[in-house]
Amino acid sequence: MATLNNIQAINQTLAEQMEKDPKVVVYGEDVGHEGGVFRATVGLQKKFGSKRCFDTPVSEAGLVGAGVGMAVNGLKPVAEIQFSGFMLPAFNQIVAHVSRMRNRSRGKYNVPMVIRMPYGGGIRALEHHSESQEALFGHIPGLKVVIPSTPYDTKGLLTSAIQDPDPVIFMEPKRIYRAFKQEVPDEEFTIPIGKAKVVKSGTDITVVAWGAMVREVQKAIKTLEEEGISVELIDLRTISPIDQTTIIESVQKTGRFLVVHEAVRSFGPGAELIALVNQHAFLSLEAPPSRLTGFDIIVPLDKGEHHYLINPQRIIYEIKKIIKF
Amino acid sequence: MATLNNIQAINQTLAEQMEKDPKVVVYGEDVGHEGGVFRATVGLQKKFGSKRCFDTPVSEAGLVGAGVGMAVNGLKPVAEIQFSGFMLPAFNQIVAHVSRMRNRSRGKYNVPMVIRMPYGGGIRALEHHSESQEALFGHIPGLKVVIPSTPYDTKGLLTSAIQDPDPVIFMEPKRIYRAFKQEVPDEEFTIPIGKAKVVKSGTDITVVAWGAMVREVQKAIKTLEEEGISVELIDLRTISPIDQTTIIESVQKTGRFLVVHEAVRSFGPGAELIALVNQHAFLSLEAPPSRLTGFDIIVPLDKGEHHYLINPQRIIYEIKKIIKF
Amino acid sequence: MLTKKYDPLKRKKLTILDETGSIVEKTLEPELSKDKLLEMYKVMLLGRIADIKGVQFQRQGRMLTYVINKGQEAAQVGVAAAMEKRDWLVPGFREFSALLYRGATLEQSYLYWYGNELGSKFNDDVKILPVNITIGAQLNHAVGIGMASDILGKDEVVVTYIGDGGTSEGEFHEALNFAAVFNAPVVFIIQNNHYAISFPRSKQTKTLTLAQKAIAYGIPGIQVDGNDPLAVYAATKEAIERARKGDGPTLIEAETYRLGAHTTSDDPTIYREDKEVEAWSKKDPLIRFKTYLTSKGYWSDKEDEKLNEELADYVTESFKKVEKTGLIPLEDIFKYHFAEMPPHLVEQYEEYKAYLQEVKE
Amino acid sequence: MLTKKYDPLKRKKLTILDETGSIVEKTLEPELSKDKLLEMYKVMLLGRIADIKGVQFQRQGRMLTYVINKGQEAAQVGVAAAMEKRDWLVPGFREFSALLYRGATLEQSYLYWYGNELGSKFNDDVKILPVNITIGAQLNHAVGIGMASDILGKDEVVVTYIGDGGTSEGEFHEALNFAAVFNAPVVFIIQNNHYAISFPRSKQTKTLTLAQKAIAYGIPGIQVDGNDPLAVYAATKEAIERARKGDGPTLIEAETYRLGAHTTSDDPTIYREDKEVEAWSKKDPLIRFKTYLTSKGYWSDKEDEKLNEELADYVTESFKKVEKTGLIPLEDIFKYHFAEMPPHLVEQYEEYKAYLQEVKE
Ligand SMILES: Cc1ncc(C[n+]2csc(CCOP(=O)(O)OP(=O)(O)O)c2C)c(N)n1
Ligand SMILES: Cc1ncc(C[n+]2csc(CCOP(=O)(O)OP(=O)(O)O)c2C)c(N)n1
Ligand SMILES: [Mg+2]
Ligand SMILES: [Mg+2]
Repeated sequence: MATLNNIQAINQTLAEQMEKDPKVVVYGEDVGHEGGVFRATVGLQKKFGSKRCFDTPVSEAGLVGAGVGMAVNGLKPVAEIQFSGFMLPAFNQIVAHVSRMRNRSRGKYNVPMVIRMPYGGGIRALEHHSESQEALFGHIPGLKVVIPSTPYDTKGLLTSAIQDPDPVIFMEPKRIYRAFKQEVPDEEFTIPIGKAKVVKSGTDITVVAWGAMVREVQKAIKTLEEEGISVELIDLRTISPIDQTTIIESVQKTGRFLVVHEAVRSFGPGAELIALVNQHAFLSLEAPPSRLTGFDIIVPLDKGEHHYLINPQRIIYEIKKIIKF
Repeated sequence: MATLNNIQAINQTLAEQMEKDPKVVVYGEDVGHEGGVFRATVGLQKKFGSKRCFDTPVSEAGLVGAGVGMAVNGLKPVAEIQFSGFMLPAFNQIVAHVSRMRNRSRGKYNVPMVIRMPYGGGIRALEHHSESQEALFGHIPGLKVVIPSTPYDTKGLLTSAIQDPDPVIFMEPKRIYRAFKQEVPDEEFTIPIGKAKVVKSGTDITVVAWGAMVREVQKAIKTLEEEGISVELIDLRTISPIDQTTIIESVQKTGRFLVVHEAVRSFGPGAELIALVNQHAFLSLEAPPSRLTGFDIIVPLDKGEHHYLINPQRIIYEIKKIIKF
Repeated sequence: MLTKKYDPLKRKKLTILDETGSIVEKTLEPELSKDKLLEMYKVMLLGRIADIKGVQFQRQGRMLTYVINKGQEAAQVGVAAAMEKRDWLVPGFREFSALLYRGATLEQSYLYWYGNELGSKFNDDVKILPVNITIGAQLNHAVGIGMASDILGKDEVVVTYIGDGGTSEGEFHEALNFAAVFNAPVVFIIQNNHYAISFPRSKQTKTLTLAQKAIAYGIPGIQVDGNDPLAVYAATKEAIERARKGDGPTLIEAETYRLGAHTTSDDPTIYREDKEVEAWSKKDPLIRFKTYLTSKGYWSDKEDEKLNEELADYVTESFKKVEKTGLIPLEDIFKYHFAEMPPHLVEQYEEYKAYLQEVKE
Repeated sequence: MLTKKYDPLKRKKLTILDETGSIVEKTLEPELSKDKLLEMYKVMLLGRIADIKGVQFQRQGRMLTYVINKGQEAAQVGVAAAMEKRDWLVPGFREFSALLYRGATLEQSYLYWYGNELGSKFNDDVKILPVNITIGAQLNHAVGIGMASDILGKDEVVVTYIGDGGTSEGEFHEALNFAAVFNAPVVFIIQNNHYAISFPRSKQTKTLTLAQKAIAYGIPGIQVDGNDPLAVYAATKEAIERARKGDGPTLIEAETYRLGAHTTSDDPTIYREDKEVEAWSKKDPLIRFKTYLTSKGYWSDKEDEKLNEELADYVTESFKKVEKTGLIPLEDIFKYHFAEMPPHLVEQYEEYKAYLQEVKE
């Protein structure tokens, strides 16, 4: 068992799946020769040749659209969008085609494609390099949306995504690409898409988070537990479809709910979770289900970004407010 | 005072604003010579010349992107996207530029642009002609999103949108373009963006709707009132920013809440309203705030669309369920 | 090579069979068997009749918005006839006759415009992608199919369509560049029917031809008389052969004319003169093709009359079958979004069924 | 007309001042005053020094990701020098020296890469759009500015930039077509620096030149030696004059080379040979321009040494000022989204202030 960071876990998983299934192709801007701007695909072109791992022109609609065609004609395309902000030129392909080909053709064609994209803030980047767009994808019928938070999950979820018969948007929290390492089995394993994980059980409040936010909540929990507040932390893992059962059971137990996300607040992913909690656990609620989120603003450039980012202190503050309600 | 349908109200408003302000230009695919596929811009090119009202190539990113430039250089562009489904190729321009120029340039440049687009189902149309994408726009910082439900509101809101110093996505419920007429003042008037309207006051439940759904709720109310259920109906009018005050005050009074929308459910506009109701009126709630929405599916072609569309009967059914909770 | 000889920058356009039905480029006349030629003619005629009747059905309130093809049959069948069974067709939305020639049934084609997704589920061995409405996107699908053909070592060629208006979309550019860069076996057909709804070709772009846009991608481009089934056939054939040999994509502009409205919702009198339509009516591909077949002794007026009647009946019967399909079963609008229906969709489906049950009672 | 004489399809490329610093096209040598030439040189040198120091600052952890311009100064200053005060510059992200020449202050330019939006708020009379990161989108902004200039009867011309990689984006196509169709007064400059991060120009597209893409839009296109400030100037000047006269857009490919990394995050040794960089170093625009100025008697090594020192000090001082700006005030990250802050933003701002207040206590 090797100790890997998130980027290494991605690289290992891609190599493993390419080895196993000759239909898997990995491609995108700078993905081939260079091995990706984040080095997620390093070595793959050398190992599998440039038909299986290749560079594309700077052309997001082109590369996603071509993925639809490759999938229809028997391949399993794993495309990389360099930063999630640059999926916008491909949004038409994703929304109008990737997600729709199966329904449009009543099952004759499907698009078992994975679109990987680093997302989220905290790396002191330029404009368009820090956004969290999971809610945009969650609102599109026909897409699955997955976000891992650890190297182990990255491998298990990415394996599932590649093997899934439907399109998966695989969003990678770039801020923790290299933040920490974890033991990851060398052999193939899967983590089911559509299932959340109870990271830590607790009794006073249910906190749902994903991606880089999971660690921030974990840090907050350390302090809170010392003060006698018991938090149940759920890592959502799959943004769409949401694992209602795990969340609802937890809220029925704790009576309190907080969702923490980096995405902007309005019409964001937190709203959906709150609506579900209302629908299924209304009578258990002891305080308003709440959200701690990015502000409804454009993620600021570095000299203002610290205000936007959610830190453990704010999570503690918010949880205490809810407990006190 | 003339009696106008929605399309006529749009046409009159555009003519009035073009007359008043030489900086207003109206353009889009088939908008000039033909007067638009829905005839919203009929006569404008003749009256104001082809510099003020013109056709563009089939090129949505081009026409929205050019709008950003026109706005920066002193014009007030009013662009038409033929159907809201075809804004997807322009999504990068809308999300990354229309909404951001002011913040990016710290106020040096702004984009007082209006992007009009017919949206929603119920006209038995082809694929991509029936979607409701307001939540996608609502999630984008820097955009205002407006949806009128009557000819009177259309004029008042479109006038405000054109005069607004910021970009406005103006979504027109195409299903009721010609469904009914209403008296609309001949002279200019405005309806403020960001304010909802209490269409009918009531005591048992607050229902929020917009666009074509307002009429469906009104029809349902007729039946419900006969049965002694008193509904307060709020027409949201502006999807973003949401008028929290009007909604919260109403829910504090009625204790019950339903949002009715055509958009798909998950990560949809209803979730945001429910989250706000939780946040601000939790202690007033007598039943879980609920939503009656499109299913999480691609709007079916005609022979299946009737299942997707929300009718008064379903609204009645849903309201009764909430009252009985 | 036709693409060398007919250089769009030199204002050359390929015509083999002119509007009078005479062969004007004897050396280029494709060697097609009688059977093949008659098959082409029959599908063109079927397309024509189905199209005219489609509009009638719509006027009678029996069909929804219908996209009209009249006049563009050669630009469709000429292409489809040049394809092999193993090749793929990736259409836009105005390729009715091409779909028929490639194996879509008339019922399926009608069913789609009738408002049922099943109309896009072609038979198993029919390699046609569903009609695509979002202009431009289909071209990248075609490129991807071609890339997969190459990666997987198959020798399938992909033929894809776009309109004159569609050439202005960004995806047109991305697809052609991709195809060229990856040397994908793709043939791009621009059906230049002179209008994008109301907007004329002459205003859509400033170039003299659409074919010359090939130069921006370093690939061959050619303009052909799109109402000449033989020219369309010959240019496509050459392009497909080139693609199959591994020599990459080609751009073909088939210059034709939409004799009808844009769709049944459109009123073309707003934006074009009757005169123009009349002039183009004289270039009707069916007339010239029939003349050609007759002059070759392959066809007669009598046979034509009979075929017209047969096809008219067939079309009427097919549409009746379509009408019998009725509404889409509730389950179908839910169950094709994923291989397996996820819990939230099951929940919505069940809740709605419960509602239907309750209101029925 | 240069665009006629230097036809990219005939593999013609415009060079006036070659890499040895000699004039090779005497008749085309632009008549520029000593002052103007020296101004151009000074800004090029300032750009060069600021660029080298920018990378150093980044290495010292004092600046964020920085986009490197070394070697591309002629393709930037040659263009900017051909513009009039009333003209607009719409940049991508690698036009540091063009921005400086057009009136962005060095402090502003640095401030942007330092991570502060104020770096995009140029002075009132400076018509530059903010740096644009989403490749391709800026071109349509430029077209719109040009259309507005036309509609409002102004005579402003717009100059906009894109990279070789950027030519593959759909918006490149849409913008060029729009500009041509609306005859907008826009000059498109492709800074072909041979790489899109790691991806070489030769693979980006199959055409021999990028300039020939103009043919797809029916507009003039020309390839120029992008390290020759005089060629860049002359081609831009002609294009601007054409645009100003109402004769529409031009596409100019300035062939240059990025001597540094893509950004400070990039390691170019992965994808290119040192040899290649060395070969291009010999074509350095600064060297040849200095030789030219010296041979004209306008400049000397001594003056050059002095200027180098002065500029180095100026750059260091400017960056110190930038560093003094510190963090962005909280209010600023909220208040520029709309002319007036809507209630929900006020709420979020106030809530956060309350939190900050509380945790401080
Ligand atoms: C992306 C997109 N934008 C706009 C439309 C609306 N629309 C439908 S057909 C059409 C004109 C298409 O013209 P052309 O490409 O010449 O094809 P034709 O209809 O003539 O076959 C337009 C603008 C669309 N379907 N898709
Ligand atoms: C729409 C979009 N896609 C991808 C990127 C990521 N990216 C940044 S620079 C770059 C390469 C650009 O190459 P080129 O256009 O040649 O410009 P250069 O960097 O050489 O100046 C890429 C792919 C981006 N900024 N925007
Ligand atoms: Mg057309
Ligand atoms: Mg480059």
